[in-house]
Amino acid sequence: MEALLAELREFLTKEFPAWSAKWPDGELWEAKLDWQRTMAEGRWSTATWPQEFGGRGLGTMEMLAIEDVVAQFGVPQIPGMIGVKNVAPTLMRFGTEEQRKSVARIANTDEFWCQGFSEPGAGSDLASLRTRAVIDGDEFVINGQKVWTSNGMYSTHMQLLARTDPDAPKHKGISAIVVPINTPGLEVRPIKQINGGAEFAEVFFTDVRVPVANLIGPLNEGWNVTMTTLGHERAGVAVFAGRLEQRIRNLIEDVTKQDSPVSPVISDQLAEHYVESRVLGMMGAQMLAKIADGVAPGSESSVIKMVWSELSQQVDTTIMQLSGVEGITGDDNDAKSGYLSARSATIAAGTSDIVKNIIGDRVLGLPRD
Amino acid sequence: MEALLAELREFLTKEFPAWSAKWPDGELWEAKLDWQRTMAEGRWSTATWPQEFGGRGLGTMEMLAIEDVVAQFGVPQIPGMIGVKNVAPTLMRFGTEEQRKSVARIANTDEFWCQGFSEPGAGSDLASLRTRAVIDGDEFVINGQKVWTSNGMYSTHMQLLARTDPDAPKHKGISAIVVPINTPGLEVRPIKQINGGAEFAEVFFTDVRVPVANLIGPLNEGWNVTMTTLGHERAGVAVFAGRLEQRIRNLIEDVTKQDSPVSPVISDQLAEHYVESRVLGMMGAQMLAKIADGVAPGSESSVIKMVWSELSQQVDTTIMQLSGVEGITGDDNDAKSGYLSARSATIAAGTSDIVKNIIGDRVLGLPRD
Amino acid sequence: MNISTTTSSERADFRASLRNFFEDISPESRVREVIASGSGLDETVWRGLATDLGVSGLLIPEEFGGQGMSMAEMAIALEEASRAIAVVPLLATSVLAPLAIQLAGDTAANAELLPVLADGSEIMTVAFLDGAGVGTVARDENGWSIYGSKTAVLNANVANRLLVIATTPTGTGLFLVDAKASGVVVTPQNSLDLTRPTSLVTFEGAAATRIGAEYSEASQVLNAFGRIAVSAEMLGMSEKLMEVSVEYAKTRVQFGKPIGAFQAIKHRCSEMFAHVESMRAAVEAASLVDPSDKAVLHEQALVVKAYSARFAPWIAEATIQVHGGIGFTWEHCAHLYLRRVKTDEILFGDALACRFQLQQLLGLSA
Amino acid sequence: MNISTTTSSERADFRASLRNFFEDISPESRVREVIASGSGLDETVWRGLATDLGVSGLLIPEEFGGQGMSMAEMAIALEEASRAIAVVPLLATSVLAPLAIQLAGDTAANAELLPVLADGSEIMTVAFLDGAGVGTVARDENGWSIYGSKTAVLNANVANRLLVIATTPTGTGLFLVDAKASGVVVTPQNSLDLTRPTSLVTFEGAAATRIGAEYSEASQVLNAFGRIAVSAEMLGMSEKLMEVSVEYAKTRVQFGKPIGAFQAIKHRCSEMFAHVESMRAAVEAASLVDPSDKAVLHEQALVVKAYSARFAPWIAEATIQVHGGIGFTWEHCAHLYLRRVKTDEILFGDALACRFQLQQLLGLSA
Repeated sequence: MEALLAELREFLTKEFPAWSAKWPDGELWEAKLDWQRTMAEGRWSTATWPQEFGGRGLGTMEMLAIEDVVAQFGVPQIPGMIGVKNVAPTLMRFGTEEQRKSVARIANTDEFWCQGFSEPGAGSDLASLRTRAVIDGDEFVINGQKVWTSNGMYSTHMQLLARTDPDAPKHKGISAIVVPINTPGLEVRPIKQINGGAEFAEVFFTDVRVPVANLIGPLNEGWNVTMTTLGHERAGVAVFAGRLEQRIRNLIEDVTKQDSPVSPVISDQLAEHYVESRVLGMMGAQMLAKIADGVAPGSESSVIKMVWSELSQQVDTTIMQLSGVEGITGDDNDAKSGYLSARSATIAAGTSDIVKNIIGDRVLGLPRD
Repeated sequence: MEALLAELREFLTKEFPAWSAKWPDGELWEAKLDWQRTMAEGRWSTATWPQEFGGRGLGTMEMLAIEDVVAQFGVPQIPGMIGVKNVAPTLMRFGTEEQRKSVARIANTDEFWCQGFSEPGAGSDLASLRTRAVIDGDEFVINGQKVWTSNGMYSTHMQLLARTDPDAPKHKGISAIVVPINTPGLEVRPIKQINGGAEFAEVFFTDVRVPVANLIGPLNEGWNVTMTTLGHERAGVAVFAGRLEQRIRNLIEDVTKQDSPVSPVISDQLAEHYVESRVLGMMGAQMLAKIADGVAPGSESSVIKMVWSELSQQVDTTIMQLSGVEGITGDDNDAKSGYLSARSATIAAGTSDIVKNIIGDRVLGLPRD
Repeated sequence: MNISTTTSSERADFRASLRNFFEDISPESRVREVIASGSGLDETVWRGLATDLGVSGLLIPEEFGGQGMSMAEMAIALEEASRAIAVVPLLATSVLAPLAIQLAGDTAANAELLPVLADGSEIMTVAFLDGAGVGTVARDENGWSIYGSKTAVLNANVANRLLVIATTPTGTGLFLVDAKASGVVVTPQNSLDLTRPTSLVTFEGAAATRIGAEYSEASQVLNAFGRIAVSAEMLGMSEKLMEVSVEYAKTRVQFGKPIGAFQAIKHRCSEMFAHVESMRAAVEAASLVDPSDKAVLHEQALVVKAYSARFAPWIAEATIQVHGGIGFTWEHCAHLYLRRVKTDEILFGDALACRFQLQQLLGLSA
Repeated sequence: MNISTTTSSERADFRASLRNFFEDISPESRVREVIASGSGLDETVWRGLATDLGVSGLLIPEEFGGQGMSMAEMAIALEEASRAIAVVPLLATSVLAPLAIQLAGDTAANAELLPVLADGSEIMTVAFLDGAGVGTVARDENGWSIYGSKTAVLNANVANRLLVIATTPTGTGLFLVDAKASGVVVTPQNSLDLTRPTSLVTFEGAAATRIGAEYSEASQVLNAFGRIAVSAEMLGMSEKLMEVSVEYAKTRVQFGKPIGAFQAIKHRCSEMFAHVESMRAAVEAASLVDPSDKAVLHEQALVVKAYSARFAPWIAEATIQVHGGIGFTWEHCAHLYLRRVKTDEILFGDALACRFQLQQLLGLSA
């Protein structure tokens, strides 16, 4: 592991300044794509992929260590994360030979993928999705609408979940299908969020036709095809836990450096956040240790997700409170935008209500409603 | 109103010291009964009853003013409150001529009534009660079990709710029946509570036979017969609101008199309680003003009940926190027993969950589950 | 102040006419247009409030062209205007400005300034919050001059004149400054609230007219009215958000039933209702306090603000939670309310600050 | 201290044998008998812990007849004993007493006292909390004498000897006092916790033996261990209460379905689970800290106690709420746990007090 991280440090020490010199404005889309290509050439963004696909065949623990080092260098996140982390593993596992050709193109940004899952009528209850794909000869004809599609505006391809058997039970009769974004009948519109950002899109399908060969995995098995690879993300919450703990440490350090002391009540509130984040960090560390021991994480990821989302939201509210008038006048714009953005913490990737249902139903075995 | 209250003050100024002289230990059961008789003779406990039943025919506002004065004098609560407040009004309204004879005996403690409502399987969901009363000739034969019967241990009679038509929908097919406690087959056992008290009882019915003439109101209409008079209690929550506000004022005054200052965090917590109790008090006062204007209170009583029960529980928890080590060693036994007793605030007379359901369903018109 | 109070049934009629007014001419689509225009002022609504409904003059005595009403009526106007998140300087120009002037007890100033406020012909605002680390001082240099800066000045971008609370050599004073005067710079801020732009106003020896004499006690009373006013705003917005949430909970179906049938959502809505009813009781009680009873006014204003500033933001946040993803979009109304509620939360002291003052009143704080 | 730590699989085995032990000989019915007897001690359980399971000697080095284990193992014993709300002086006699003695670094005292603790032949307790308004001082009067009083002394009614932390002319010292000595009065208190009676102990010149030298730093370390120990107890009880609540929620039917199907109940249970898992992570981490790293031990102990003291009482209260009326009865187990949890909450500082100390470590407090 140490040799690996030393290699990574050497790589970043060389490549990051070179990239920074080339792109004075690192926020440019082209700059970010260029950084992703650099990371892919070094086989660092794709380190968990098997070697035959251009990866290093590493495990979760190594990947987390890699991400830690990357975070320390303060380099940008790669923009094609969803393709690299979610889509490519699915294609490697379930894709046809033709489909697997996308894997290398995902790494080097020749292709940019999004996932078409949520719908206006299927948010928390994802499996109730209604976008239809009807087989007509050797083509799927797709009609419907997707929403909250991350990076929808920048994508070349979508991994679509559509209903192919309307008579089957809710979780059955769904298929995963490759849809090039430039297919006629497909329209992408950005969704503007309350913080002014627009990382998500709505996608409309009107008689969109793609070959039946674009099916990923078996027909009507799209739910399992997709959920299997979603599992890859699970370990990520442990990393989130550690990062939130660090964030709260940094916040407290900033507060202690202020000239005017904060109210004892806020001080206590910060200590409360600190206690919860320390405990969350311990849970995260123990979950990672389990993964390192080769034990599959169980209910921990749900608990960490629940605690993380509520605590991180509270912390942004506290920061806003600390900013006082500067928060509402925009003189402390970080507090303001952090506060607004944090409203999604208890909604995105499963609302807190849903996470509590999952713990109640699956972990505690309580009767379903 | 002023003349009325002057009369009451004169009455109490004379009678309360006389009673105190007669009963050095006012906690004795006999002493309490004696006080109830005194209050009944003065027509104060029964002030809202019509004059023909020995009352004064007063309205809710007058009664609340009377209760305020009574509370100022620090006299004991009358032990037969349930009979006077709940049972007697029901008998006056729905009872037969024979049954109405109990009204005067309830006032003067010759009879002591309890209400047999809750069952082990019917707590929050009271209407699902299963105690059966089957007509056999001119008698009801009663089998089943009641629980949480207030004053069950001291009663001579019970106003029983029993199912008389098992095939009718849940809220139908229930009848209200008079059951003398000494009827063969009826057994009363005290329920000891977590604070060591035993104001409640379980009551078991095994082939208990009472005349069909003991039916109160129409057969199978017991739900309406009972719920109508429960409405009499509604205004009471407004009084609770004012008392809680006063209690928090007193608590804060006590704290300010302490030698050592409390933590600023606790100080803020007390201020938080104060704010909530002041607002609760305003809601209570506005509800009373509405009643005084002859407007029937609507959703206010549910809101006040919800806020009151949660706030009063929090206040007892804060008192326990203020007591610290003295609370756990029993050196501050008031804090300890207050804390334990307060656990029932969010359970008794409808759990907080049920109150929130009622607001959601009946006030906001949300879909039922 | 010469004020009279209407009956509760008159107030109900007043509320109904305001509700109709805003629904007609200030629907959400219109609010979004005005926001997008960047003007920070809906002229049509503002004219209507002044001329058709007499709202601008509510708190101004009849002798100066106003209605001579109390906070009980103004609270209703604030509730309804905020319910509609109308883009008008109601709080600054029709509540704070006339009260600030009248509290100074300066006959000449009343006669000059109140009539143009009453008929809505002039927009004024009150600058009361010192800029970060900078006080605002008034110096008597052959006539008064103001130095320093004020932050979060409501609607300063559309105001003709500013009422500035500044430190004098002997205490505190209220000063009138022309917004276009030399030495006055109004810099719009990146305000959280999109319906009520704030500005940083800097003064570099701006010429000012003093109104009345020592103003420190008046300033405290103004703060109390301010607390009641923003609480009324938060009440109006909270009620609207509760209704929007309940409506959504009735219609949005997930897992085969309307989400309002799930207790997590139902109980959240019930808690919203309880908080709205509580705020309503508190705002009503506080707005009916006799303003001459300053101690009671001060205490009630702190109580209602401490309550509203704690729970109105919770309601706005819970509205987004009830709506899920859609509540997080720019197109949904929730964030427009959240932004304005959070601003009201901070103005005149947040819940913690109000509780701290209450601790002092209660003898809890050293 | 010469300690070794077992592997996690060995600890799992240890936990399983303890769970069996308590389920066999200390079911709730037995606990209630012992409570009713007023003895404050279940002799059978105590003997079993000492002789069959070696729990009394866990924290005592092998050379003194103990097991030479760490807090990691003792935390498991505390969890399991508290899960069973067993009426034994485990915390006082097998955790605090041996640690208090060893932290004094007094070879003779170790040799005299540790063996009788290891084999459970003697019950000792540590008196560390001063009585209200009364300090405890030790005076050297041809041998040491103790004056003053200690409150909340755990299991003092069954202890042979007391370890008393008292103020000396030069600092702080640890003293051994015979419970039957002249000048010692043990007065049982009306304790909230029915499974672990506390007493007020007053000293009027009681003869004492000093153990070791200056004890102020040792006293801090003892507090840290105390915080970890009571957190382990709260974890064991919380886990049990969560299981009891979940079980009830699965079987109790209201409105036509098991109450666990209602989100209000389901989510309460899920939150219990989240807090139990959090406490478990925190207790495990704290109990595995190397005790020689005092700064880390101090911080982790404060964190775990601040967390447990905040959420374990919530779980106990929520258990009553989930059960409704039945949870409020003497016959239901909930109050027995609530009483013991609330006691653990207070011992070694409540959540607020621990957070206050953390603020100081973090530089947040002046």
